[in-house]
Amino acid sequence: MARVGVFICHCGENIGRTVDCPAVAQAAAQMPGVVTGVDYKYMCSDPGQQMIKQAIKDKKLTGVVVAACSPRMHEPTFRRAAAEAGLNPFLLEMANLREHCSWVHEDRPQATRKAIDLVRVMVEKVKRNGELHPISVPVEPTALVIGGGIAGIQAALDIANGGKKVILVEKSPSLGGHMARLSETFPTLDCSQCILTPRMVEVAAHPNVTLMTYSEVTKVDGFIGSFEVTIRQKARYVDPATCTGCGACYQKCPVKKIPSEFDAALGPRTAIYTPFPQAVPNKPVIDAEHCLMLTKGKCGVCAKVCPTGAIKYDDTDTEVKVKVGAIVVATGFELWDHSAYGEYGGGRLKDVIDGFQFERLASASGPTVGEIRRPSDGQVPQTVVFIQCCGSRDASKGVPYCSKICCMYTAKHTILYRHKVHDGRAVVFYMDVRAGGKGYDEFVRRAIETDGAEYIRGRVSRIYRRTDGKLIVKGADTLAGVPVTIEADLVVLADAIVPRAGADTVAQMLGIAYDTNRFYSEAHPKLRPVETATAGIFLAGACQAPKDIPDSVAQASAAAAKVLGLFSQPELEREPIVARVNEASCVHCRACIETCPYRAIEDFDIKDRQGNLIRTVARVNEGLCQGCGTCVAVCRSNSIDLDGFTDEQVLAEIATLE
Amino acid sequence: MTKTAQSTLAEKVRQATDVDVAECYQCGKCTAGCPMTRYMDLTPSQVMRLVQVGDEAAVRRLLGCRTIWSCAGCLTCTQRCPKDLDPAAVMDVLREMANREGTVPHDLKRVLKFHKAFLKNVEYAGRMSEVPLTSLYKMTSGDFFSDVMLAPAMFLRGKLPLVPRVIPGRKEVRRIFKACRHREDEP
Amino acid sequence: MTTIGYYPGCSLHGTGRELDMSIRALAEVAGADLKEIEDWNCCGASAAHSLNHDLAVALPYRTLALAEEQGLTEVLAPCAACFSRLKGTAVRLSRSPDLAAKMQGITERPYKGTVRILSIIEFVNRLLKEGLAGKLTAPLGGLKVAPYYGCLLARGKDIVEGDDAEQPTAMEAALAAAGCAVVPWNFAVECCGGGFSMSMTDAVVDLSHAILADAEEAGAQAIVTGCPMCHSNLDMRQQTINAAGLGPHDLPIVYLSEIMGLAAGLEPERLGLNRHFVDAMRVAERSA
Amino acid sequence: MTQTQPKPVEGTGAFDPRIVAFVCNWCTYAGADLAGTSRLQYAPNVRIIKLPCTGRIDPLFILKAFEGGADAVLVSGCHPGDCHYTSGNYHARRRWTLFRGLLELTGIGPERLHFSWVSAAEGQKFADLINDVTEKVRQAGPFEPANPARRRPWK
Repeated sequence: MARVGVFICHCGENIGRTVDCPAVAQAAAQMPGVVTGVDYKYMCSDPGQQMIKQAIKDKKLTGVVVAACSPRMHEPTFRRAAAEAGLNPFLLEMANLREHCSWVHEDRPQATRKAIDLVRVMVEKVKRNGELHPISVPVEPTALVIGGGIAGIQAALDIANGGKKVILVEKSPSLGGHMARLSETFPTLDCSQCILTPRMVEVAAHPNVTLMTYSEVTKVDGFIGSFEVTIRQKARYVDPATCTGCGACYQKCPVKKIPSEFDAALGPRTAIYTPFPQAVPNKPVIDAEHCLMLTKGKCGVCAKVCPTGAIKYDDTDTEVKVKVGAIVVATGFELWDHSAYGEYGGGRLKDVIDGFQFERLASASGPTVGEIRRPSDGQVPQTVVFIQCCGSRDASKGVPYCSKICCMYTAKHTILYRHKVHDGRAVVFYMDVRAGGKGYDEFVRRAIETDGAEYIRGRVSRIYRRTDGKLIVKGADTLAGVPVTIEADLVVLADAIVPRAGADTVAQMLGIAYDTNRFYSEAHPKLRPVETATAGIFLAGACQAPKDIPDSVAQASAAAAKVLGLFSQPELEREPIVARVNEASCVHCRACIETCPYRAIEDFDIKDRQGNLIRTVARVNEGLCQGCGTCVAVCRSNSIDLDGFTDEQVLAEIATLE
Repeated sequence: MTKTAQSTLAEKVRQATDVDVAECYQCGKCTAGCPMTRYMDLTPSQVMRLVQVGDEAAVRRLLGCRTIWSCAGCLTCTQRCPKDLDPAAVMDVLREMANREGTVPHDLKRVLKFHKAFLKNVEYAGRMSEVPLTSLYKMTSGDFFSDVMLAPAMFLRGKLPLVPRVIPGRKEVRRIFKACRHREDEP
Repeated sequence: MTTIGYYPGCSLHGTGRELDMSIRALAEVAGADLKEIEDWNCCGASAAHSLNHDLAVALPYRTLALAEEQGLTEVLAPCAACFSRLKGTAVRLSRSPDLAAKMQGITERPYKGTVRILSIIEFVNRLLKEGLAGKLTAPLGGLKVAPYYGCLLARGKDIVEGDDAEQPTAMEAALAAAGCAVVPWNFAVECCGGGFSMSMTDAVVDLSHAILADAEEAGAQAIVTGCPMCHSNLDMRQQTINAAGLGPHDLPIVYLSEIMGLAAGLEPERLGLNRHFVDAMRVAERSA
Repeated sequence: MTQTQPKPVEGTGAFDPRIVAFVCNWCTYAGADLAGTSRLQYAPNVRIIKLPCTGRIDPLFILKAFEGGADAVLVSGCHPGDCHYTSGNYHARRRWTLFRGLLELTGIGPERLHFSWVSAAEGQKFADLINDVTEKVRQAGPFEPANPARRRPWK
């Protein structure tokens, strides 16, 4: 005979405001099999948990229903409490009265009625719960890090220094990501390359790190502890083993006019190239789209000049499969394409550039070796207009959110410009200056007070190019209440930060959630900021939201800590939600075996003592079964059931709704 | 949840235009793009702001301002508003209110008079004709001598038909004017 | 031979006369039958929506209802202002049954919403597709033109369809077909002062001057427009602008329909080119 | 029990449909959570039954729900390709196409059986979905099975 205890949580005001908790507790107490129904202000608090533990002992409960917030929030908390009181944790269920009821309904009677229904559903279920015992699965103590920007590098280094193996996969030919392209960094103005390149070398040389550049993850199977990952290594056409990185090949390559990705199309590169001089690995690749040998079959200069014969025109993509226990996603961001802004020239005006292009102009390693010269005619601009929130906070043409870092890098740009062009005018159009961060506001004030940047509060409505080459910028000064027109030589747009193209397909491949802006979703906005809702997959850097370098590095280290924690034991416990076959009734139709997405169901021969085959049935491999229950639904002889979600349990839940 | 407007004025504006001024974050793009600002005493973004404020002083400033009468209705503000608001429509509502309250600045009465002359003309004939319109406008506005030089030239080019255009259905048009005017007086 | 309803609008019998003439002539060569809506009334222009928002909808509503009653499914409104008012009303009616009901009450006329309003640009492009292209026997020999859309042929969400409001291109194909060279310029969608021609002449003078100046700067030999209001401000007012000491300007302002008419070999007088304030006959000389 | 009887919505005289929703734990249940944390209001007519995956749903569950007096059933899980179990929702979908037809025979119209994909990120979509389904079912009226005997009355 079941003895169920029901505990209704007010969650302070969150549930109590719209749901009559005492009434729900009373109604629950009347339900068949329920021996106690009580309500309390904060069930998750220590006294609340004590109340549950006490009741389990005193009332000899065989099942517990906690009606509170979403189980995604506190199920582990309450199940731990139950276990401490000697009750099998899987005999505790939660009814979701907050997210699914009090927060989404206003009418008190209706909400209360629904709350009672939700409790009844769980009472009927828990009465049919059986004791379950966690399944332990082995953990493969190797981590996969996707993305070789500063976040990926940091995560990889921390994990490697923690003594675990790391596979670091980078799509482009070199590590470094966006940070390698920056001139100097706010708020300290230290040189980006100087602080980054040592890290790039360190991670590449680390004994625990396997570096795979020019490679992409194409398939991810499995689950926490043992993911099976397929990685495609793009053909480099250069044998990294024999190449010495002498550079003879790209000095001689006849195809010289390809816009350099690294220089944001402000400079050219050759068909065989290393993205930038400090690239890691410092070995060139051939861009198959532009190489004459690979497209037209004639040229072959690089092969001729290569002293070590490292050029391999017949190179092909290769695939490798690896097994990892955890994954850190650090795929980063890119800039929103401002060609959607027709009023700013729709991307057709040469001297209207984006933030990265300005970084390259200001960078000593850039196409102008650090001199600010405008793209159209190479002149040094005497007036530069910087426009913030270009595409950000613009639900109409751009993205609705604030891109967070633009205020700071724009201030940095004005300082860099004024340091390089002393008599130049730096004008900034802004809506708000958001400089929350250590030394950030001081930095912006410095730009204005010391380095003489002119800040004008208002958006720009239009930019056009006069025949004399001046860019006419029509803005507003909303503080003075007047329109402002500025004749500029160069305009820098602080384009919105958006996730990498294809971020959504990567998310689908990994089975992690992403928000409406395609940024990856953390498991909990406050308490689990680096985990995803998918166990074993963690987030680092701007793929989760716009972030500056310190934030990205911090999150990367946090993700690394999570991975190291996961790797600290050889095995991990998994929820024992697995399917079971009733071998007596199984007719071996193999429907389950064919549908199982994990190939977790196998043929099993039942033999007699002499070893003669009696018959063959289906049998579930606990280690592989993930508990989706698809097999149960397809079983024609009703011979499979799913622990925790048995037909009996679900049908009982349905029955309560009558 | 039902939104509550920031002010009674804001509420009136929302009912007439579906524009919820609470959504305006004062970026100033409307002001930046407006071709008429030099003839305005409030910038378009200030107009939006004052509708947000909506207190007595704000209403007084709005209904008495030159801006609403200087709006050319070119829709540049509306086209470029990052919040998909419609400042041009807000101007329309405010003009209508100002006209009802009789708070039009003296030297801009001629804009109002032009609109009124235009509508009188249409109410009478169902269509607008240059001659009655201009004469009526000039009489009411007292602005007699502007453009007198254009008239003969227009006439010569056959652009100034002296016979006013009148349509059969003008009675019906008058009734429509009456019906709308009646609504206009509704509180 | 397609039948298209025709809503000339008030100004096409007066200030915009050559637009009316060229439209009718062009339709004739293209073999399209323009059927003027009987008893149509003024759309109310900017006056109505400045003073009475019910009237601003009721006036176009009556015309739409008449067109429907007279079995017209498509109506050409060459005047940009009329187009904007009529189509704007049609769009709002389709969105709000309440408004439709209210208007039916005011006008005592039913309207089911079956009428589609065409702008002059849509009309011309339509004719090109339906055979006009083959009849352009007298191209304009690379005449440099600045296509001017102004406000109402470029802006208005859901009113102007299938073009970029900031960098419109809807006229370019037609102009190219007519043998014109489109010059890139900056003021294609700037406002000319519109309805303020009489009541705020100084504003119109300033704005129109800036437009003329940019077109000249860009090397245009003519500005091509589809709006009678813009036309009178740029053409009729050009002397006023010069008199004000701006300029001097001497730039022909021609309607898209006039250009197409010339390219189709129609004589300039029939298109009304002789009725312009700034001599436009020189444009005609370009067509061979 | 009285609390669960269908009763007119306050104000209107319309009947208050009862909708049973079978949702997967990873996408739609989380989506419903997000609707909650975003405080999106929706009709209180739905009762969620959580399953690991839509692939777990046995057609029997749906029949039982109708037999039990539901006016409509909603099945919602992960978008194609997003399934936490890689392919469970495909199996589910394949079954539905078959099952829908069969339901017709039993007199259960398509307006009473709804399928939708709601991801963990789509709180708004979940709220809209519930309101939409509730409205459709309200239009359709209470579910009267072809053979009333098969339907047990509300307790």
